[in-house]
Amino acid sequence: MNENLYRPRLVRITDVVDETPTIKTFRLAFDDGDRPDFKCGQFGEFGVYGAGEAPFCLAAAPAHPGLEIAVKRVGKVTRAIHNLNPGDVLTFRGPFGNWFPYEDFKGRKLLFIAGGIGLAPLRGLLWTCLEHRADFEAVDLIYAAREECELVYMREVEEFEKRADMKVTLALDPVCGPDLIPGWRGRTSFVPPILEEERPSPANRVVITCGPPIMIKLVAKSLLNALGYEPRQIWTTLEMRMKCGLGKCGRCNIGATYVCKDGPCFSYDQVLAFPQEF
Amino acid sequence: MNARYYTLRQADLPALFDRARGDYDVIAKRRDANGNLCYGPATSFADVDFTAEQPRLSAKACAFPQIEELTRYRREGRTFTDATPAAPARPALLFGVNMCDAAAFEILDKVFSWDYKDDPYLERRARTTLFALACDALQIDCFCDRLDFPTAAVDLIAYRRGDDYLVEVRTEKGAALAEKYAACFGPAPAAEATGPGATSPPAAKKPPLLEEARPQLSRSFDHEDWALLAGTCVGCGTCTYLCPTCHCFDIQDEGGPAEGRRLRVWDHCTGRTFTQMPAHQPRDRQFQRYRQRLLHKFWYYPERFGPILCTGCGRCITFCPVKINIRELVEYFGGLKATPPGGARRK
Amino acid sequence: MTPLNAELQAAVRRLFDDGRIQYFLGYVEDYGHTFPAILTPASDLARLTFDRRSYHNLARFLDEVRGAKVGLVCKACEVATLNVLAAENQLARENVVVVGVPCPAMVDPGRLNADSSVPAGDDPALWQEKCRRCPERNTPDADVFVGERVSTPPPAPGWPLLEEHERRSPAERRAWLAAQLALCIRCYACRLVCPLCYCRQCFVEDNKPQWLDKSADGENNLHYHVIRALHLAGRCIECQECSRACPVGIPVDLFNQVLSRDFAQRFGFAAGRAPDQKAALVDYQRDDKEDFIL
Amino acid sequence: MTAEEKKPAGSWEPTLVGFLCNWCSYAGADLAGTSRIPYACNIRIVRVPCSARVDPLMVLRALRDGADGVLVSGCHPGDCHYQVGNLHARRKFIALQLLLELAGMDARRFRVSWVSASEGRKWAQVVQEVTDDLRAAGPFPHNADDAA
Repeated sequence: MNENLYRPRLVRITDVVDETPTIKTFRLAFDDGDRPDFKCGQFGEFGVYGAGEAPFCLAAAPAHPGLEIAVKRVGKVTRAIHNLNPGDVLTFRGPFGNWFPYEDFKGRKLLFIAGGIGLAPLRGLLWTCLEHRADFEAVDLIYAAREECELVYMREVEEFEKRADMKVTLALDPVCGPDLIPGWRGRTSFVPPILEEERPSPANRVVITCGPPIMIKLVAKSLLNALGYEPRQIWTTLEMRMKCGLGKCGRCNIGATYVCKDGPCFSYDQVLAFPQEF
Repeated sequence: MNARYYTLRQADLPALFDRARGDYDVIAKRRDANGNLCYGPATSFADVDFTAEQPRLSAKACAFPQIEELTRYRREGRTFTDATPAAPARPALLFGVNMCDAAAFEILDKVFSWDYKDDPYLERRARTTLFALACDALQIDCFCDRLDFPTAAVDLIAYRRGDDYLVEVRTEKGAALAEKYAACFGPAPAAEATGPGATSPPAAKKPPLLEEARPQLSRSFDHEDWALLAGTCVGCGTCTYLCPTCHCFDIQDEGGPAEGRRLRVWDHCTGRTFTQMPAHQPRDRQFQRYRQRLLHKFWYYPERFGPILCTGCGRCITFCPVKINIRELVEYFGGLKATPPGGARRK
Repeated sequence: MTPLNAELQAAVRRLFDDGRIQYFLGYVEDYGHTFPAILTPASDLARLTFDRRSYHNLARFLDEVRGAKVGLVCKACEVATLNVLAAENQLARENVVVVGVPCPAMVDPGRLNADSSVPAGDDPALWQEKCRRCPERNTPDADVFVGERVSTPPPAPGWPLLEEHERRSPAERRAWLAAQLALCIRCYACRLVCPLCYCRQCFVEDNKPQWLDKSADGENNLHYHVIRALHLAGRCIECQECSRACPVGIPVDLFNQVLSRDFAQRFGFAAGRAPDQKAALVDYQRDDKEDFIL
Repeated sequence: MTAEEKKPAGSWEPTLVGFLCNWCSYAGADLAGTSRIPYACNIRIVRVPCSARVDPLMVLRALRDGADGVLVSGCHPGDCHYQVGNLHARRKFIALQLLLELAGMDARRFRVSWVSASEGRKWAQVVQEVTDDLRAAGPFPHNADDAA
């Protein structure tokens, strides 16, 4: 075989940004400038030769040059990526998976709900929507994390907060306690109580959420049961261990669904139809 | 193409083998270091066991080896050079493969060629000719009489006729082989010149077939007996690694930062690490992992691709350290049978 | 049904009815095989059996019913396992009811008839190797004993498989092992059937550092089997489940045997004798004998 | 690296990896150095807190990653900084030695020594002896008794 789908392209790191003590943003560019087209919500297999590869969502808007990924240092591959500097190369295969139905969102009120590093998969879409703000009736964000040091992209979130055409709610887990976080300007609450207090009406609204599986499940439960949303109004992106990205390796299956091919973006009516193990 | 029939005399087998060796990499049944039957490269007909007995591992490695090099890399300063290995040039012949192992390839072709084309698999697959030897009888654990696997992609099938064989040529690939070695193939007896006679295996199918379990299986996910009946699963990879149709894999780098290989290696969904993510384990208990394997074979895969992901070879029962019986469980959870195996049941 | 099985089924029914146990780990016979099963008060006990194919070490399945009151059929193999687990604080002995049986010696699975039935006769050649070394056929320390006690034949001396290997020269040993380990597909059945390999994360799963490549090649396989044996050093009770489970027939417990035999000779140690026994590798003597340290 | 690539090309020198306990053997090696006692320079030293810290996995991994032999060195029995670490280690190494012997590995490739902080001379002798043995044994995994 001369070329195959498993042979990666090499992509060069142009910039590294420390987001939190364990999360770094890597900005990437192809030496030949030939960046593949992608859509908001897709992912790629990024890796370091010698350590392996792992799936990361493409965290920048497609209209922006290059690629961007947010990498949390948790394992062998992510540790190897964290050790790299601008000028080093990563292996890249992709883009893979489906994307958010951006066109269908136009004219509607969008509420983004992100938990921790779960903002990364939504960030490309969020920026795209903000850059075409007039196409949407509302673009709001609830951004929560377990601790302050798990909030990513805070420079950008601060910009969002200054915008008049966007409502931003920040929240940390109540276990942190308001007295434990001096100077915290946001709330200390899980997301469902915030939703149930502010009661964003389901009329013409789409909620796009990503975070730890437990957060996604509780947010959806709250929206469906307490606020009267239809499952089709909720979109999420599932992160499974997508190893091949090609719908072959069997690792990301939930029932007959290959998350890496049919997902990772799903509306919640699809999610509810899965065998409940994710 | 329409099937053609020939007689292959036992006495001509060695000659056929030797000639094929000139043109193909021949994989046949032989004995391993412990005297157990295995599929492996054969260089002499004297080493070949041309029997219908079942080798321990299936033949899937011919197209889907346990370890396969995807790329080979070498560091050059701050970047890398890499290359994919050259495909094997010679065609391969699976000489005397069991029907259940041969049929598996057609099932695997589906997943490896839907949407993205899996080049490493498909290139090996394309070069492989399947010459099957039909079984005479079912072994204790096998159950191909209970399911309906596809056989259209099996190139040649030999049916035992006394000391000799009736050979059915079913594909262009098979015809090419039969024409090339025409001297070894005589005309079929008149009674079987257009098809094998009534006594021919494969065995008659016994309903209800396992395919019929799917409607009920697809409602069994939350059945409370999974935890008991699959609770003895130890989580090893025996069933998946021996299975002709299990195809899950991992991609791993081996070597160092300076040079090495990116490999595809078999992996097993029954193992603890298969779906383990840093902060999340979707299938935390062992019975969930076993359930995944079973439902993938008999519900998810047919829903997606048509055929069930099983050819009834029975290896996963014979070699399961705790003798979990997939056929029994499909029947029970699929509503084809009222009582669970072993009498275990939670009320 | 054999009288033993009738008695066993009645005893287990009593344990359930008296509320002494919530689960029972036993062997059931179905579809031509005998295999382990987790039984509940609602289970049909008619298939509960103890026969010469009851070689699986049932202590392996205690983890699945952790925290519950559980009874299990115990051969001497299981009792020794329970002792090691207790010594390592892995077992709440008060939650476990040991149902003892007279063990008829297990049949080597490779010697079963083609239909998986037990061959006639009681030729020791049919037994699993461990059974020829067995010092006690009647379950020691049983809470409940069913069936008639049997006499234990004198244990056969020696370690035939190990001694055969030791007659090989180093080069022959390497060649023999290379041929064996070339068969290994790293399914990890040997580690996963072991009731004493209870680590939540095994070294083979580590990836920081990654001790072992996923490739099943000769050197990786050798290192795996050496380290597996080392992690069982002074703990292995020689139930030989690892070898029995191997789908390609590698006698993997050879590595365990060499340690068991040597520790017995060198330290007078045998694993699993008592629930408070200290394992050989967490113990030491000031004058431990060795002849290779410079 | 395969045996082929590593086969002596005239001037092959063995690589010896030493795992040295911080308190005795590392100090002993230091003393050998400051005392300017000449010995083979083939050893690459890894300092560990105690000989008991040496996991057999490290020994095997060193051999797999290119070492031709491994030497573990600690305090003499009775002198352990942690009282009994080396006594535990001794049993562990007995077990490892038995398994390597069973596997047909050349016994010269895995060695253990007790060297105290004052035994600079003994350290030099041990390393010299182990290195000379490895020279005779040849590159790992090639074996002197391999046919051809």
